[in-house]
Amino acid sequence: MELYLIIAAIFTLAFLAPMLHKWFPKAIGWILASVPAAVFAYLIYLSIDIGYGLVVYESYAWIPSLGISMSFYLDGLSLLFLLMITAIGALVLIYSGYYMQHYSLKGRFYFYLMLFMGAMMGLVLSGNLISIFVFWELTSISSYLLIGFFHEKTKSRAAALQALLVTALGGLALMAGMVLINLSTGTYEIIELLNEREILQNSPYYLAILILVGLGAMTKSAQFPFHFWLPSAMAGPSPVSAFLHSATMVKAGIYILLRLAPVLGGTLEWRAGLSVVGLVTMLVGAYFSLTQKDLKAILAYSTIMALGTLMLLVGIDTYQSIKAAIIFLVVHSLYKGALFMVAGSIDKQTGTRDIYQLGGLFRTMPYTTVVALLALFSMAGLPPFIGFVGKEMIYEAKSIIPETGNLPLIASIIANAFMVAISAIIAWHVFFAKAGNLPKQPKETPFRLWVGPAVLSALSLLLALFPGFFDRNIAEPAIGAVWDASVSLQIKLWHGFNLVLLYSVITIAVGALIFAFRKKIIPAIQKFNERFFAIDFAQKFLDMVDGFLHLTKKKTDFIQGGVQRYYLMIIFVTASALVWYQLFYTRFWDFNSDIGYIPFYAAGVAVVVIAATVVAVFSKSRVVALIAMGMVGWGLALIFAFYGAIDLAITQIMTETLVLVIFVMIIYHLPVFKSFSRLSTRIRDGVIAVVFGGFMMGLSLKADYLNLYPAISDYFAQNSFTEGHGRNIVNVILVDFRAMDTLGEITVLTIAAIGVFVLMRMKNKKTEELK
Amino acid sequence: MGLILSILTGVLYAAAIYLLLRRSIVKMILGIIFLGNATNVLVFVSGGLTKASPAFIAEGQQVAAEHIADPLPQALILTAIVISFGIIAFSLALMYRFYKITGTDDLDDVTEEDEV
Amino acid sequence: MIVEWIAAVLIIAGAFLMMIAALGIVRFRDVYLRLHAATKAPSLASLLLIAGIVLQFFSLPVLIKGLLIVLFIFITAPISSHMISRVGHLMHVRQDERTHRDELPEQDDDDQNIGPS
Amino acid sequence: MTTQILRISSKYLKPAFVVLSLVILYRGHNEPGGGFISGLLAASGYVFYMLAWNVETALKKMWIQPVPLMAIGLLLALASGIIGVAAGEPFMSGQWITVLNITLGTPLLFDVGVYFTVIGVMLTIMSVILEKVDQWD
Amino acid sequence: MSNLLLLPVIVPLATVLILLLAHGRKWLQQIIGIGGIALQFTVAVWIFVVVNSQGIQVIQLGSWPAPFGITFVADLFSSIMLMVAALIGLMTAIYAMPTISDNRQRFSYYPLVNAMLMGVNGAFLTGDVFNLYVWFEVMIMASFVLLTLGGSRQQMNGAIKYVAMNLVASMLFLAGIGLLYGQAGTLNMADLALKIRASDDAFLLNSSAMLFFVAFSLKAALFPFFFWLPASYPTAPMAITAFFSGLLTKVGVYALIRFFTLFFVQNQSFWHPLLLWAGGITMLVGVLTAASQYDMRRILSFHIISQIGYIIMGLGLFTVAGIAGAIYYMVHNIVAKANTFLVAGMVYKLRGTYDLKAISGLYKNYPLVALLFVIPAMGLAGVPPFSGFVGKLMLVVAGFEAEKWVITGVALLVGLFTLFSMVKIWNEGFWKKHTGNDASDNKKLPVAMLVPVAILALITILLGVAAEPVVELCMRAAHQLIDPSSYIEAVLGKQY
Amino acid sequence: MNDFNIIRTAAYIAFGFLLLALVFVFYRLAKGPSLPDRLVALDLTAYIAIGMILTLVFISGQTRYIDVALIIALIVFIGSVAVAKFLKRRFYDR
Repeated sequence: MELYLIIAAIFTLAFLAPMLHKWFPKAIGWILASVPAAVFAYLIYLSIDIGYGLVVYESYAWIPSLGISMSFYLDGLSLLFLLMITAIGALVLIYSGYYMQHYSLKGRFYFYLMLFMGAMMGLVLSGNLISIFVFWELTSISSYLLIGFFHEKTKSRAAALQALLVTALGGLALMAGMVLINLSTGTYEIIELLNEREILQNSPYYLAILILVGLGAMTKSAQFPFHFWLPSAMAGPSPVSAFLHSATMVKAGIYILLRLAPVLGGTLEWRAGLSVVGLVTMLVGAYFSLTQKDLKAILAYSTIMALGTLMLLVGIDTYQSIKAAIIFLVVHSLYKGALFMVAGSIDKQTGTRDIYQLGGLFRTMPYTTVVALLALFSMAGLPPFIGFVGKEMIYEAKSIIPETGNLPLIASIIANAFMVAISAIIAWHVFFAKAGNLPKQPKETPFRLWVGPAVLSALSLLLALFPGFFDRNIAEPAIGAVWDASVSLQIKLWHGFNLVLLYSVITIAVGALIFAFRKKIIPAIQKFNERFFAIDFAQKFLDMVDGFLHLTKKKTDFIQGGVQRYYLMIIFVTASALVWYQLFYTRFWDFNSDIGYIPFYAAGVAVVVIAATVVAVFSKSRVVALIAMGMVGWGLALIFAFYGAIDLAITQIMTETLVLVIFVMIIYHLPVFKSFSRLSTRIRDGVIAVVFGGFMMGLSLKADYLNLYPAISDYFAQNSFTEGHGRNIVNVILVDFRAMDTLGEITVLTIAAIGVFVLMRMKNKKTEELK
Repeated sequence: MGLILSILTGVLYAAAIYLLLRRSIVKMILGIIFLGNATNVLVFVSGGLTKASPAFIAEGQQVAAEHIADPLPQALILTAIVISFGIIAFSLALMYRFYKITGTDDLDDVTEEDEV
Repeated sequence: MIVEWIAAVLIIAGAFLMMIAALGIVRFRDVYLRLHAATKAPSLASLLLIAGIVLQFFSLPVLIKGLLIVLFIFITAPISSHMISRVGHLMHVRQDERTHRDELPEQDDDDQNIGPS
Repeated sequence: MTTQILRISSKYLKPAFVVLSLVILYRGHNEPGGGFISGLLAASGYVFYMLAWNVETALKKMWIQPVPLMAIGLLLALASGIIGVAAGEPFMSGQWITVLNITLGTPLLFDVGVYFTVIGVMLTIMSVILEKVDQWD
Repeated sequence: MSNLLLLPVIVPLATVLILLLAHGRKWLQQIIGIGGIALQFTVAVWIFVVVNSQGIQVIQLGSWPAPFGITFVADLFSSIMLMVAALIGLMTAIYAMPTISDNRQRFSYYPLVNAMLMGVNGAFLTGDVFNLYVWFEVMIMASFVLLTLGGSRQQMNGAIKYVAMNLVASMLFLAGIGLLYGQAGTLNMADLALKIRASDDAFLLNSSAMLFFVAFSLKAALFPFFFWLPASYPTAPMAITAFFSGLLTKVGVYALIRFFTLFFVQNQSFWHPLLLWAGGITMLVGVLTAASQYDMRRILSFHIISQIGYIIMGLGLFTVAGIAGAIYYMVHNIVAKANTFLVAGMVYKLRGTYDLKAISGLYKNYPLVALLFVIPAMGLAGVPPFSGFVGKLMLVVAGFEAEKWVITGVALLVGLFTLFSMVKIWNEGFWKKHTGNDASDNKKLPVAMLVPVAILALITILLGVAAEPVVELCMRAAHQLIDPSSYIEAVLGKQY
Repeated sequence: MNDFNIIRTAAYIAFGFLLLALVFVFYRLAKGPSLPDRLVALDLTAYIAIGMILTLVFISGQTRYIDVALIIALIVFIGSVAVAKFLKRRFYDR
């Protein structure tokens, strides 16, 4: 079984998509959908074996020196996700085949969509933490490209950037977490990790791993306080929302947690952390969804609520809760995918997504209405839909956790009641209430637009009514993969009269009440929001980015101010500081004050040179400075000569004279010195100069102190004549022992000559850039 | 008196730094020249100051006498002098060009934000 | 021995002359006078020093080198002093009031290429 | 500014510089001197000539123009190294022959290369810089 | 004892000479110049193959035994760098054909590029401290000339800063050499390694080590010595900037790695925290300043700085994994960074400006350019499966293994900011609605511009996708660096 | 080497004079007042340098130093000529 072929097929298709689109512009949706559909069928076939506990594992070496391989691991959990991805993916592709017809650059859209699908499938199939991460990042990038599909709108670009930054931040945390896992256990392979639970949980890094992996999951799965990117991401086309933001990308965070639950889970930290995050997210999502007007925004917030619920369930970490999580995962994917597609259709047909503007669509768009209502029922958790089953299970799971009492349960009931109310509001306002002024006169959508949601809604119903195959072959192995115990699951619509049923009834009742009094409640909430929750997270984030840019700009202008003197000043100050620090650190203050043989005439010349230096520095006239500089040069030549460096002295004199000539001939063209600096500036520069000069003096004093070994120059003295045939040792060194230096040196001279030549001869053109 | 060459090194460095920090490009290049000189002296001093004869092998002898100046630092400084000569010639030409193009010799007048 | 003594006298005399020249350019009152001091005396001083060297370390190369040095100094020193005095004059560097004659009043005719531009 | 004194003296000093530079180049391996010093010396002769006359005249007096001179010098230096390779030893290994009691070898050739390069470099730099000064006159 | 090691220096020198003699004819210059670099690349690959199969190669120039003459040494690290340098030289030279002005191509561009490569190659190969200085000077001299050719005010401004700061660095380098020779009495790196490792007093060499550190930090543009880089790089034509971005700072980094693994190992508790701090602050400052810019070239220039920080971090960790990561990252960064600059040059060719506020609509009208930008940009941002990801991963793993939490965290965070600035370029320049006329917006880019970019992009992908051989190579190179006994033995012979 | 070496002693004395000369010259260089004055000072510095090198020959007994003097004698005047040429130009420029 070659699992990589599945992903390879999708990716190949992705790269072919632009071309296919060119050749078959009409049928592109169907063509592209055929491959995920085929994969779906194949997976269903596989699921028969998986249902009997088969696990497929394949590994291909990628970077073995780092312990990284591309390995694929198919168990129940992966299978469940794969099925959802391929099913919804195929439907979305069919849907977008029509939906996207009139947009430009569709070829690239399909490319990105297929890329995303491949990445997502890779993510759930990967059996190596690093390859999970690779696909994880790929989903971030491709979702960025998809969300920003309408890239000429500023809002879309901002939304895409937001989504990318948030998820990339999480990605980095995830990467750090994975590296830490490897550090603790020595492996990246999931299959090996499953046996390392003890080691990992006793590792000193456990908490860090948990936080980092959790951060990754939270950003990807839009958990509070990173939830804001999801509503913004609605700026993308509807098929994208239907695909990415219902079943696939936003569930990736949940997936990674479920995947690692057998290894990381079960501790107090795990439970507490995830539950709190999930609970808050759930409430936030539910609460904010009520006040939205935009249909897609409502769906986005309700998605956040659902994701919060999932996180909470994972966090509760009991058999019941995992079971509930898996079921609710499927439930939510089905109805949310359908609803997003419906929202897209409505938007397309009417030109608006404002639910209070819409209305009466059941007349003009009957198929769509039916489909949407089915999905909404599932969302509201009414029987006989699988949504009801999911909710029942959630209540069941939450009612039996010992530590936290009833808090999760109550919160959950409130949140679900909101969902009921929202479903009702959507159903009423969009399809039945009186319509406002619609930009376009609605008419029924073509088959391709409603078949997708219809299939999903139908599945919502069918899975609840005929759960056999789903239970046995898909849900059970998935739960089994997370909760390591033999599982037997029976999805039942009817549990008998019990507490859970009562909770459901309460939920629906409260929801109905909210719906009934919506005219009063919603404005009240809005007012409340304006007063107390006047935080637009998305805006805050953008403000933060702006503020960050502003700050860095300011800082850049400060650091990279453009004035060379300050650059040099910082360099000298830092260099001095570093050297002084080093001197201090090395504890080496005792300089050698007697550094050797200095005859009085050398000292005398040195004094004059010092004086001439001072004149050169402080003279007001350029020529005086130059003459003083010449004197310094000759003085140094004399000092060299006094210590027996004859060639050096000659060279020094010659170059000094010629530099003087060149210098004089160049300043010919320049204006005279003006006195530029203020006294305080000069004093400051003087202090810097003295500090720098001071340590250089110190270093020169130290130089003679440490002599590790006799110098290598004895060899030159010995061999210069016998081997090098020269009596002038310095010259022999230059042309023979170290001739390579000299070769480089004359090369430098040649280049310098070319440079001078070009600089002096070049015409004074304004700009010489690329043509 | 033994300190004097070290002090010379320090003074040359200080002068170089001070000149480099001036606004006039001419002074900056003077600073570069001084920096080169200062470094040469530093290398020379660190090579060891001994009372020694020049590094030559006398006529009729195969190897050098006992006390000769260390020839290697001399060769190094010689190379360095030549290299800095090339660099200084180049910087002077650059100075010319700078003035021709910008019309100023004040380095503060020209910053990175300048767009033509 | 006597050679050493003569050489010693020659060096000291040369060095002394050099010092006198330097004293000259400190004490004299204007550029033109100082140029006298700076050109003539050092030429003689180096001649003396070289004579000392040739006496002390007599050999053919030393003699030739010594002669060359003297020759070069005698050729180049006038060139530079000529240029300096010329430029001083052109720049109207102040003459001492006790100088009686200025043989090149304002005009600069042996210079064909340059005119005030 | 040029004067008759400068012009006449430059006529005689230039050959003196060149001859002396050749002497110093030849002795360089045994006495103070060498390729760089002698190259600078020869170049100084021409520089003085440029100062006294002008760049054009000085360059006309040269057999080889500065830029090719640089290239030739570098080529000689490189060739001296490659001779060692041709002899089957590492690059720049000295190869010596004694002709009429004079020892010649690749390091000397290298020195000659340096000599030419330095003259070429100096004169390239000086000619373009003094050109501008000539233009002012 | 193979003269092969000399070829990377001799080939460009000979090319320069021929080019000097053949100046004036553009096509001749192009053929000889590019041919010379191609030959260098071949030589570099050859050297790499030899080193890889036969171990460290050494040549004693002039047959003088090791510590006395000059030694050229090629270990794995140098030979990798040689190859990458020649590759970048080749690509940018091809790219230059249609982009650099005719006048420049006729006279100065090709000789200077070759001369600079000569310096770079010499610096990678030499085993002698002073010789390294000489090659540095060859390199920066050529870069001075390349950079200052041009007439705008901004260019002059950049040139002056570049020249001044690099000269300061050179002089500090030279001072360091002087002190080092005065104290240790030798200049040969292997000999130094041997002597310093054997001495108890070696920590007293800290002062000269500090001078080297400052000098190389200036060359490598570490914080706070980086100012010359953003001031000067954006002013040159893109072929030159890309060439510089690939090589100049990297030679500084190379020297840092060479010095601080081979012989300045005497006082590790002092140096490694310093290096880590320097690396961390550098990457943070570089990336933060990049984020605020709106000029493509400046964004990319500031990025160079931040990426240098990564490499220095690898050095500061001083483990095999860390140094291997640093080497890998360096290779990746040279390729990807040069490539982004080349793409920026394309953008300039299409839009006539580098200002992101004025650039728009590239995504719609030039999908190929968009694709070519995305690959190196994502590579730089460390997005898998491109090369940057592997580099970042190696460094992060090394950092965590060494338990240096803060710096590793900073490194991760910097990856996010890098992504941000790359996306900023994308958002502004590529995605924004085209302000001009769409219909006429279909310029053709010359093949000579596309080919190098595409090849470099391919390498970026291959470095990531087929990372194993490279990673394994970097590991071996790092082993050689951490344990220099094979290096010392190769240079000094058996007797030591 | 005996204690009292006459040549050496003489050379030391000569050095004393030369240093004194250098100080005088330096005074003129620093003081000015006109540029040609300073140029004269520079010129004389060169001669003093020649003198010092020649005196060094006596102290060290190495005749090789004469070469340095030779080169100085040959080359320094170029500097003076160049500066003078510059000053002329500058002056006319006003």
